Amino acid sequence: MTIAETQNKIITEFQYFDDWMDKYNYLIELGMSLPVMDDKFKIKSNLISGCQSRVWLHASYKDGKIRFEADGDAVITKGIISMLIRVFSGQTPDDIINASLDFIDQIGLKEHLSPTRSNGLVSMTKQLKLYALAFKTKNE
Amino acid sequence: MTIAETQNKIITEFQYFDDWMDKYNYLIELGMSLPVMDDKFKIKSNLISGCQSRVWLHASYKDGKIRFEADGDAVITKGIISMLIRVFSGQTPDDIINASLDFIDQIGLKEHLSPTRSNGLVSMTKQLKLYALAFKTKNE
Amino acid sequence: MNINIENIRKDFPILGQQVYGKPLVYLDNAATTQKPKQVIQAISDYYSLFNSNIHRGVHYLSQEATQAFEETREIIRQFINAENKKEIIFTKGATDSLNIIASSFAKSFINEGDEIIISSLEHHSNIVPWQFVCKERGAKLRIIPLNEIGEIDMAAFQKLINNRTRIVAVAHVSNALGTIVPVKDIIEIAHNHAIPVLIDGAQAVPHMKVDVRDLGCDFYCFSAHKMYGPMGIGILFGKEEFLEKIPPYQGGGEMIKTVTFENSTYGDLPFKFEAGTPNVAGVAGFKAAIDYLNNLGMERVAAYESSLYKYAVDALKNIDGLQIIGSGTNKTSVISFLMKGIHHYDTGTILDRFGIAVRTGHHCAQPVMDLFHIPGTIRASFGLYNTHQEVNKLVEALLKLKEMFGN
Amino acid sequence: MNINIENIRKDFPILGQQVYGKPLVYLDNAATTQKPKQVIQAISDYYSLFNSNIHRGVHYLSQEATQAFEETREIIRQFINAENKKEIIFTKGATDSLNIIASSFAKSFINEGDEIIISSLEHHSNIVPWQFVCKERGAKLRIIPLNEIGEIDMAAFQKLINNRTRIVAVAHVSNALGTIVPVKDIIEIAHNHAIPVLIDGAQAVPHMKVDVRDLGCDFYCFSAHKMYGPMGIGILFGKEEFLEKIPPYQGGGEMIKTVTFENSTYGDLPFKFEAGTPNVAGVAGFKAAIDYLNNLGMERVAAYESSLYKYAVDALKNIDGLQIIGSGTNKTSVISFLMKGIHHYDTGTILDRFGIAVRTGHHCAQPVMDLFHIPGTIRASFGLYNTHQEVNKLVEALLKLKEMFGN
Ligand SMILES: Cc1ncc(COP(=O)(O)O)c(C=O)c1O
Ligand SMILES: Cc1ncc(COP(=O)(O)O)c(C=O)c1O
Repeated sequence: MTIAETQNKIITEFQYFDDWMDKYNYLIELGMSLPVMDDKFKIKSNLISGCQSRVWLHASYKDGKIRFEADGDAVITKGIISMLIRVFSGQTPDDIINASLDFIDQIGLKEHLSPTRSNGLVSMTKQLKLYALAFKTKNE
Repeated sequence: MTIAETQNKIITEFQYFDDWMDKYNYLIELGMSLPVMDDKFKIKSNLISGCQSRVWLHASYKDGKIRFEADGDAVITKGIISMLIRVFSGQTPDDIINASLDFIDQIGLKEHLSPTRSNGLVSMTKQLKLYALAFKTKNE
Repeated sequence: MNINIENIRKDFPILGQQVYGKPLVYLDNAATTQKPKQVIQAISDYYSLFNSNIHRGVHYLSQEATQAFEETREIIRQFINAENKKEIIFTKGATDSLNIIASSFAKSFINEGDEIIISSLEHHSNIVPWQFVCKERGAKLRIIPLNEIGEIDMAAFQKLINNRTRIVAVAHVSNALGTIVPVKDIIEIAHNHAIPVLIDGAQAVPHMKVDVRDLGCDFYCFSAHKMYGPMGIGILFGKEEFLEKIPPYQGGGEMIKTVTFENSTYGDLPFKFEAGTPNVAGVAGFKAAIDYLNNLGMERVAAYESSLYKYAVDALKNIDGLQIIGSGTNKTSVISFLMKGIHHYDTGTILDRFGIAVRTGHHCAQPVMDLFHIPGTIRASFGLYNTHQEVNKLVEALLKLKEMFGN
Repeated sequence: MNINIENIRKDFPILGQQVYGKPLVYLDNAATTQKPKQVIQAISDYYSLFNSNIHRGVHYLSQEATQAFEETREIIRQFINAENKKEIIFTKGATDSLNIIASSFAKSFINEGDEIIISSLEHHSNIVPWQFVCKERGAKLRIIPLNEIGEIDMAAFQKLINNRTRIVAVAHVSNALGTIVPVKDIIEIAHNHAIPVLIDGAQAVPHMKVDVRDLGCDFYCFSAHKMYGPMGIGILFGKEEFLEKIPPYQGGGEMIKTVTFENSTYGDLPFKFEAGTPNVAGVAGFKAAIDYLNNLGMERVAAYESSLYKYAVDALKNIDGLQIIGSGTNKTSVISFLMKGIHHYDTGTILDRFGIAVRTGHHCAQPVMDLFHIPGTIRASFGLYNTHQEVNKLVEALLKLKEMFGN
């Protein structure tokens, strides 16, 4: 599935929720079911800075595709990052770099888009794209 | 003449002036005709502090009465102080200490009553009364 | 006579705001308080009617602005019962006040090997300036420990005092826990050893009658924005004898008497510590805030808040899995807590969606968090416009949160 | 397209004020400017709709306030064309900015025997902080002299530079005389010797387009209140490389990364220099002021003001016995003058009664006064809302003054 397709799928899923509380319940569910990360990846260099709770993001590269793994202290943050991983994991560096991320707005979680939010989507997305850029550069 | 009588006299005189410009013309006249002070009194200890122009005030004591002399750089300031001297010079320390100074307000020069005005009447009056207090204490 | 909370709330325009379609429940008062319309109006009026640079101005506006400015100094003197207007310095805020004292006091009184005592529950603004001083002057920072319920250990404090102690600097009320520190006892003990005491009153002045002469403290610092006044303005109270002895902090306009390139002489108190064009509009707004508090009466404010606080503590304690951090008995206006098994950030996020504004994190008091071995807390902090109904809303939201997280 | 002065004046509520029954003629703009209703409204709106403490807040209001705050930083970066938002530090005002740089720069770069160059026409705020530094660190203050018409002596400046010179700090525009200093030349000369340059732009930014990258200066300081913005807020621009190398100035909340009693680490730029709760309302008002200026366009503001200035200089020159102090040709917005045989304080008093607000005295630039052997001047300073008609009123009042004093 392409990045755009996954985003559309998520948007459709969220259309079933009537109110914010259902959405957040779903986020919490996603966060709680995010696979636990191996402790060896929970290192300082994988920490996303500027977050009030700790978020680790690890990336590996195989056959031209990037695989992301993440973990964190706060469940809602994990829920959001689990959606990001669903969208981006298994994609090529180029596709990741060029992707737009409008699904967050469309599923009604706009408040998390604020660049000033301490656990900002913005810094997570930036980190994802930085990984993509790094792998791209390394493999060119 | 008592302090109150002189004040009343000044108030009456100012009643003849129709507008502020006439009043200030009179103040300027008073300032210009203030007798020049002997240079030996133009010393630092006679300077009234907190003024934007320099104002010297000197006091002498004879037969239970205080005589004031003053000089300054700015003419309007000298005009005001000349009225103060007219009111206070030749009076006893007690009378000076107890005097109220409402004539300034009544002759329409209220703006000079502001404690924040750099060439404030307030600091001049305070200095006059301090002299009176000093002479009173010395002679008791 | 009681406080009429309905009328008070009408004075604060922001309290009518909606957040995500829900009425705002503002419980972040320890960070900053909301402003009554009287304060907002005072600032607008200042700029629309009197705005001018003050002191030394010969013209009408400057006279009016100067008078208003100096009258406010007197009103603040009365508010904290200082002896003399000269002892009231306008600063940018509590952090500015604390830095001024740390820096200028150190230059006169702190040398290599000297010691400075602070407590474990200080806000960063009463820690970091002293760390600067220690580094620059080779002095040592000594820390009064807390007991397990977050109170100052007075016995340990007494043991820390020695003949190298030069100053004691402690908060009046902890911003992280709400603990009221027995500053009067601390001052008495320090003064028995002839050691001056600075009190960081940022979290006390909004909530209780503070009398610096009764306390006997040598310095007292606070911010207008935490007591319903504007941002960008604060107070440094210092005893005249100390302010005379220490050097000015910043150089510039207003604070000098004469300037030549060879030498400058400094102005009298309080101007010596007020370099540059002051925030006259901020001072005008601050006056309106103090008038507002005086009108209500600090005793009545304190009484109302303390009944609300008691109600809130009791209500929160009833929530299963909610743990209040810092269980001292003498507390005010701040409740720091954790929800078992739920990260404080998640809690804050969900409360926000319910329209409830709380703060989460370390609250600029990392050492307190370290003490309790936690990364942060959820902090609900109250002001004079909060209601019992708002406490109920907080409780309901927390119960919903527990449901959502399956706890 | 020209400026529509009638419309502009309607934006400034205070300009409708009467003083002693006469319409206010405000010619004290170098001390502080008046505020358009857009600025006053922005402050009210901030307090009525968004007020909150910023950064690290999880709740809605805090998000909104933080966003507005950081957006303003970007708008100011653009306004002075700095390279990076990180280089824009919010301070209390120009005096605060100058003290921050003097103190922090000195700690990294100034040692015993080093030299600091300033000029003879500096405001006290760019003299006294350097005197503090010299005293504390055993450095020497070197002064660029002025020629007899009040301009910087560039040849003398070049001779002052030597291998002990650590920084050059000069005003962009003199507040006492209105002289525009050739800062670009000064910066080039200093940089040829690898010496950094600080520009005190308090009197420049309101009157001309300033481009810090084009100038090449290393630091640039100014105040919001002198450019139609609120009091209590100012800017320190510093090149990233320098701001990274110098230590923070104040310690407290906001400026730290981690705090333990043993050691604290500091936040990234720009926060490293922004200790304590910032003046968010002031920043909101400042944004409205910059928007206002951008809307008019700084080039148009400069063009209008320069035609008004020329008109005023010509008109005043025609008054017999009026002496303009500082007769350099490259000047802006400030006219300092004396009336033959009439004390400046008397002049100010009478002008005040005519409703004309000017400043009298040394204008926080005593060394300039010493140079001209005068105790002070009368200073008329112009803003974008002043009119040719107001200049005429000033001239009429001065002629009346001469009559009154029989000159
Ligand atoms: C106890 C305490 N001290 C000092 C401060 C610093 O106040 P400000 O940020 O207004 O300078 C605060 C507020 O954050 C505080 O709670
Ligand atoms: C040239 C110059 N520098 C610095 C300052 C200081 O500005 P502020 O008083 O706003 O700190 C002023 C204003 O008085 C000034 O004119």
